[in-house]
Amino acid sequence: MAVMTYREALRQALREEMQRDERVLVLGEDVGAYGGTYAVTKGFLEEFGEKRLKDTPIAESAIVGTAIGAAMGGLRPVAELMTINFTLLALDQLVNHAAKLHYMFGGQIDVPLVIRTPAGYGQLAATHSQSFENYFTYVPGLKVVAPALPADAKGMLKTAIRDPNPVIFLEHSLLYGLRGEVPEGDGLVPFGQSVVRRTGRDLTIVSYSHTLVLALEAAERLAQQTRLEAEVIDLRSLRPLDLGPVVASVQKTNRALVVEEGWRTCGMGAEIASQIYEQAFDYLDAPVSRLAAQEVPVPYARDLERMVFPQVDDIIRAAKTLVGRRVLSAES
Amino acid sequence: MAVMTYREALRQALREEMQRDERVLVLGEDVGAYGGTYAVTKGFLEEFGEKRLKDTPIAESAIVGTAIGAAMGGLRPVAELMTINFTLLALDQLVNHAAKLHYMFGGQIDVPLVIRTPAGYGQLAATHSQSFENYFTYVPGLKVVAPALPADAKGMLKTAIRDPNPVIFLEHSLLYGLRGEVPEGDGLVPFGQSVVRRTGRDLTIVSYSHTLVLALEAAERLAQQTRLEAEVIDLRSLRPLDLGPVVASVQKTNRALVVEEGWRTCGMGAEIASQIYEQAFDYLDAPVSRLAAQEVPVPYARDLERMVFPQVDDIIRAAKTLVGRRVLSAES
Amino acid sequence: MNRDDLLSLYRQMVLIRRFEERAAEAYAGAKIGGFLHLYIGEEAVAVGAVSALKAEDHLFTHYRDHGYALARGLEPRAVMAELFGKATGVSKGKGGSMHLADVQRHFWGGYAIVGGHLPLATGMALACQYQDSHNAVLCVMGEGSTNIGEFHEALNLAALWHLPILYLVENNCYGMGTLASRASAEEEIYRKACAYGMSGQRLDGMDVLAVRDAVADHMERARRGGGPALLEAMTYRYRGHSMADPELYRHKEEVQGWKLRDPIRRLEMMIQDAELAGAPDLERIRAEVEAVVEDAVRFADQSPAPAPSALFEDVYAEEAVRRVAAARRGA
Amino acid sequence: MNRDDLLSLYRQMVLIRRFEERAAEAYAGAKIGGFLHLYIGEEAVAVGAVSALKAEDHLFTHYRDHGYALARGLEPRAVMAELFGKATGVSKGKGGSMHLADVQRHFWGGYAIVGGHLPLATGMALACQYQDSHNAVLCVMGEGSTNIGEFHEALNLAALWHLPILYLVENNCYGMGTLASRASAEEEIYRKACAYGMSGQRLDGMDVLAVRDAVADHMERARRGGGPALLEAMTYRYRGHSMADPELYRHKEEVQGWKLRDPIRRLEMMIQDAELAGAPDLERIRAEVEAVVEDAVRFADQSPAPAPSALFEDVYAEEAVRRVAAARRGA
Ligand SMILES: Cc1ncc(C[n+]2csc(CCOP(=O)(O)OP(=O)(O)O)c2C)c(N)n1
Ligand SMILES: Cc1ncc(C[n+]2csc(CCOP(=O)(O)OP(=O)(O)O)c2C)c(N)n1
Ligand SMILES: [Mg+2]
Ligand SMILES: [Mg+2]
Repeated sequence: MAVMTYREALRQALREEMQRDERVLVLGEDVGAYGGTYAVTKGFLEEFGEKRLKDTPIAESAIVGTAIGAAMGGLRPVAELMTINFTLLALDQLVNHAAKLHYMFGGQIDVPLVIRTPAGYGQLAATHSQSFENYFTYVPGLKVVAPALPADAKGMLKTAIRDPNPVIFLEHSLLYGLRGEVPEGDGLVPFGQSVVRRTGRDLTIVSYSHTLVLALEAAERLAQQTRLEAEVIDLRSLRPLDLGPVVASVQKTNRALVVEEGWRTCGMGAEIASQIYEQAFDYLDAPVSRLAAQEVPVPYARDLERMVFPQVDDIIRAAKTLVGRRVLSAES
Repeated sequence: MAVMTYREALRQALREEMQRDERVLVLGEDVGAYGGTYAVTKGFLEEFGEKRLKDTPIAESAIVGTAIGAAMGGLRPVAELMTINFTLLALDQLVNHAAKLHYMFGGQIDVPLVIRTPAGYGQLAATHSQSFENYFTYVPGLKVVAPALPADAKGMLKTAIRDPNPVIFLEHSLLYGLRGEVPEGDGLVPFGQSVVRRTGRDLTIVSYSHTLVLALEAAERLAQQTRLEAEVIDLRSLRPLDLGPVVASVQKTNRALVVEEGWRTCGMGAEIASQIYEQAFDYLDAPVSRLAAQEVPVPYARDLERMVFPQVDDIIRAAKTLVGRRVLSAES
Repeated sequence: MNRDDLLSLYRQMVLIRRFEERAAEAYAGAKIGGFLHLYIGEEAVAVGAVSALKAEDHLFTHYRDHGYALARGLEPRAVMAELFGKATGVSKGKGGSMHLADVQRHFWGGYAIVGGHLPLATGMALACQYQDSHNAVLCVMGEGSTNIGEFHEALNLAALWHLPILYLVENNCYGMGTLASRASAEEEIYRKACAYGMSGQRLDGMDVLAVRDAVADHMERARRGGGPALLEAMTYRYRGHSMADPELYRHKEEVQGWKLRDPIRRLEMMIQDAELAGAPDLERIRAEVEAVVEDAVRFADQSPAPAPSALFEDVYAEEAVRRVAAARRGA
Repeated sequence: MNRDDLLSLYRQMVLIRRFEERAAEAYAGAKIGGFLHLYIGEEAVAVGAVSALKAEDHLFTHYRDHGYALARGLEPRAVMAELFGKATGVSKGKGGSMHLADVQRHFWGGYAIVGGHLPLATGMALACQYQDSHNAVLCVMGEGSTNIGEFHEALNLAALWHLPILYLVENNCYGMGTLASRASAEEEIYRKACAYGMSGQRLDGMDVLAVRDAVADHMERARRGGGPALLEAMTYRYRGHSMADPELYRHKEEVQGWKLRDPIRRLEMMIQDAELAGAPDLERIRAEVEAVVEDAVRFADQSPAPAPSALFEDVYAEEAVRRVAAARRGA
């Protein structure tokens, strides 16, 4: 096992797949000469040349649509959209084309396509700080993954590139610098397998991507502060979504807290919570708690922005509230 | 009270608002010479002229963006998008512009805009049979309404046109011919007030738009078949969303069934169900039942299509399952 | 062009015309549902254009796609069955009229989101270039589609990357009820090529040979690395936009005027003037076509609906399926 | 132009330059967060263009908007405070560097989605036309924005409806790290006007008077019902795209080459050559500006952050607010 950053894990996965399979090409805005907005493809132009590393105009719909067409034609395109906020401009291509072609034409057409795009925030204001994974997860025909840890970043990107379906591969600007162990070799990680990242008996915290990392930190601090032990589950893959480990956990803890970076109304948390209720209704001692962004367009000012997104302290607070009186007795 | 169709109610609202307020103009594809795809603006071009009834090119993003700009400039545009499926092409304008400008510029800019667009199906295949109200409802800054009955079609369209915010006004191709009583005068219907359409003691059915009408029919047949009395609640407005009457109802019936036309995963039902759990957890005798479209791209073939969308029989079946053993005893 | 070629073009146009007429009847008889966009009047465009393609070239079009399907050699039976929503349809009954495709024939389908297939076709051209295949792509659209953003994005990309693709606009004067000139600031659509340093040309879309020649030239140029181009074929649809169109926006006389230039009559006269075939020969072809269409309708009618289990099939591609598909299309 | 006008242009350009330099320092000192896109090198475009506007004309631009805000007369204090995210900022600290606006001055803002403001500006022009106001709209964008679909959709609509709007492209050679010619098939951006039957023109964007004259002409034409046009000002950004840019894609020599044509130096020389003012006059202006910028930084630094309660304010407009706003802008 080597220790590396999330960014380095992505770079490794992408480079190895490009070396392995001539059909893999990368296209997007500033992936070439600039080296990728978040430096994921830095040096790739030199290594793979212009044929396989295509800088595009700023034209999100054409980037995705062209990638779909190239996939139909037998290539394995990995398209980068600079941030998830710009995916709205390509949503018709993703929802009405990528997701539909295989079914609509009776199974004749495959679209083996990966869309890499980061979510994130950092005083970028209202149009540049959003989460839209719920939009993609809604759509049959798409797959959606959102790894939090470097090993998954690598293993799931490889799985995505080898998948014969369109995969939305969600990264996060605040994760690129995160370090972690990454296995040698392919280390393929299958989609649709949630994983318990931390065991605990008192409540179940469910998350993915960046908020999963915050949840892990919150769980540690919670244990130190209150002796409450939170079980933390990393969904990793949103479509397909594997609630198995979550249900098993809730059967033990009887309480669940879902943490997400997007808005609450119609967010991922609503779906996750609904499935928890449906599959573990009799085990729940309290409603599932949903911790999400405040329902406002994201403001620029630092202190206001900080109030919008769930932070470690918010998770700890929500966990304490959820567990309620038991916390008090544990603390006393 | 006059009896008229949903279409006629919309026409009346729109015509009266255009007469009342010079700033109101209509723009969209084929709203003029063609008379509107679903004939809502038939004859309007003759009555109001080209200045106030603007046929546009097929360019959804520009239709919405131009309408936003015109609203910023003091007009009250009502833009028609031919069907909700094409709203994806304008989603960036709706989510990143219409919804954000007021907040992002510190309250300086208002966007008094209405987007009218119909959902619906009828062998139109995968790209033309979808529901995306969850996408809009997710976004702070937008309002979203989906009237089912002619009186609301009229009263809510008027409210929408007078609202200083962007409103997504959701119609439905299968509702245009529906007849109902419509009050004389403005008959304004405020947003954010759900309404009980049928009272009952055994379960609560929650819906809006076309599936609300199906739910009402299902409730009648259910009462005849089984003596089960369903309370049926029409949400009408999705953002703001008023769960008050639903919670009150569930406190009485202890069971809730949410019916929607969109897909289940991350659909409106997930949010509605989550809020029911959160606000009436202790009153629920069973998990909230979600009845939604099958998770497939919608097929063209009639019999397959019929399997996709919740129909009256499906609602009856789901209601019976939800109420469980009590049905059997009532029937025996 | 020799006699057989001309008669073949004639046969295809007649086939499309009769196919569409029978489809309209079937729609009236509720055998076909949803939207139905007929190609009557525009036959010379599809037949001329497709006759200029090689088998390896790739074809994309919009929802008004029956003409392209038939011209590309798809079985009339399987096409009609698709319109009827049957399991034997080219898209297994899941696509319907707007979504015909046959990947083996490199016919990648009809697409119902205006402008949506332009980037797809452009991507296919990228794949051709990437694979050094020397094939080219023909991407067909209505004139109404040239005002949407994706037209601009796709053409810019194709020109920038010098892709082997030909964009063919069917200018049938209207996009639904909107006159072309009321939707496009530039009335002569082919001139929009100027913004991409691309060559553009307008054609008589009622003349099957003119279309064939121009498409052949530009496809050959594209195959040889000459880059993309934009063609505009002037044509007209005799029927409404779809079966639901009340046609409030145009006068009968305008329709009549265009019918005087009917592409089938025109080729007929040309064939007869050149004494390549006589009235009986043409009559025989028409009778043959009649039987083919009749058979297609019968086949479609008698075919089974998709099994309920088909509902959940093909939502996702499986690795295995992928491999077979790849082998099939020789990728 | 008289002496005062020229000195005013000079003053504005110097103000922008110094403002930006101080903003860069404040960014380094973590007083400013997020993205910061400096306008250094491009001052002649904003100053020339805005000097050609009437107070009633409307202005839209993209996220590289500090120059436009200052040229349009927004208080440097309130602009800097916005960059600092303070309650005293022009957008109450909610918009930040990319979202400056002042509706009273008909400056409708900077927009951060590339191309997104083009339809908005076009809609504002529609409102001008609808209200017979004889005002026109200036819509500014980078050359990288001319490849996105909304450029096409907006320009087509503006030309079709003959709207009073001028589209001004700041061609600073790059969109982030992408050379203009590697993103646009047509390298001379103004030529894209041809697809809309619109007039187009290229300008020296390092010459404030050239920009001013061309914008004045076209705005006046638009106000009189002459319809839209597309201008392209050739310019250069001396700094990276934003503060995070490693500038791997260009050479120092290229940057140096453009600096030789610096727009401020150029105007300085022109003023001195014409003996309209001497070195001491210009020095005095620079000193004044220095004090203004210094004051702006101090003001921004000392201003309060938005109150926590501001988080939930202005998500939705209230009827009352609407009425006040409408009155304020004289609608
Ligand atoms: C993006 C989008 N907007 C609107 C529609 C509805 N629509 C279907 S066909 C059509 C007219 C298209 O006209 P044109 O491109 O000229 O093709 P024609 O039907 O004339 O062959 C419209 C507006 C659509 N399918 N897609
Ligand atoms: C739709 C969209 N895609 C991508 C981006 C990311 N982005 C921000 S600025 C920029 C470059 C724009 O270049 P140009 O229009 O030339 O303006 P300049 O920065 O050179 O002034 C890009 C790609 C964005 N903001 N919006
Ligand atoms: Mg047309
Ligand atoms: Mg630029």
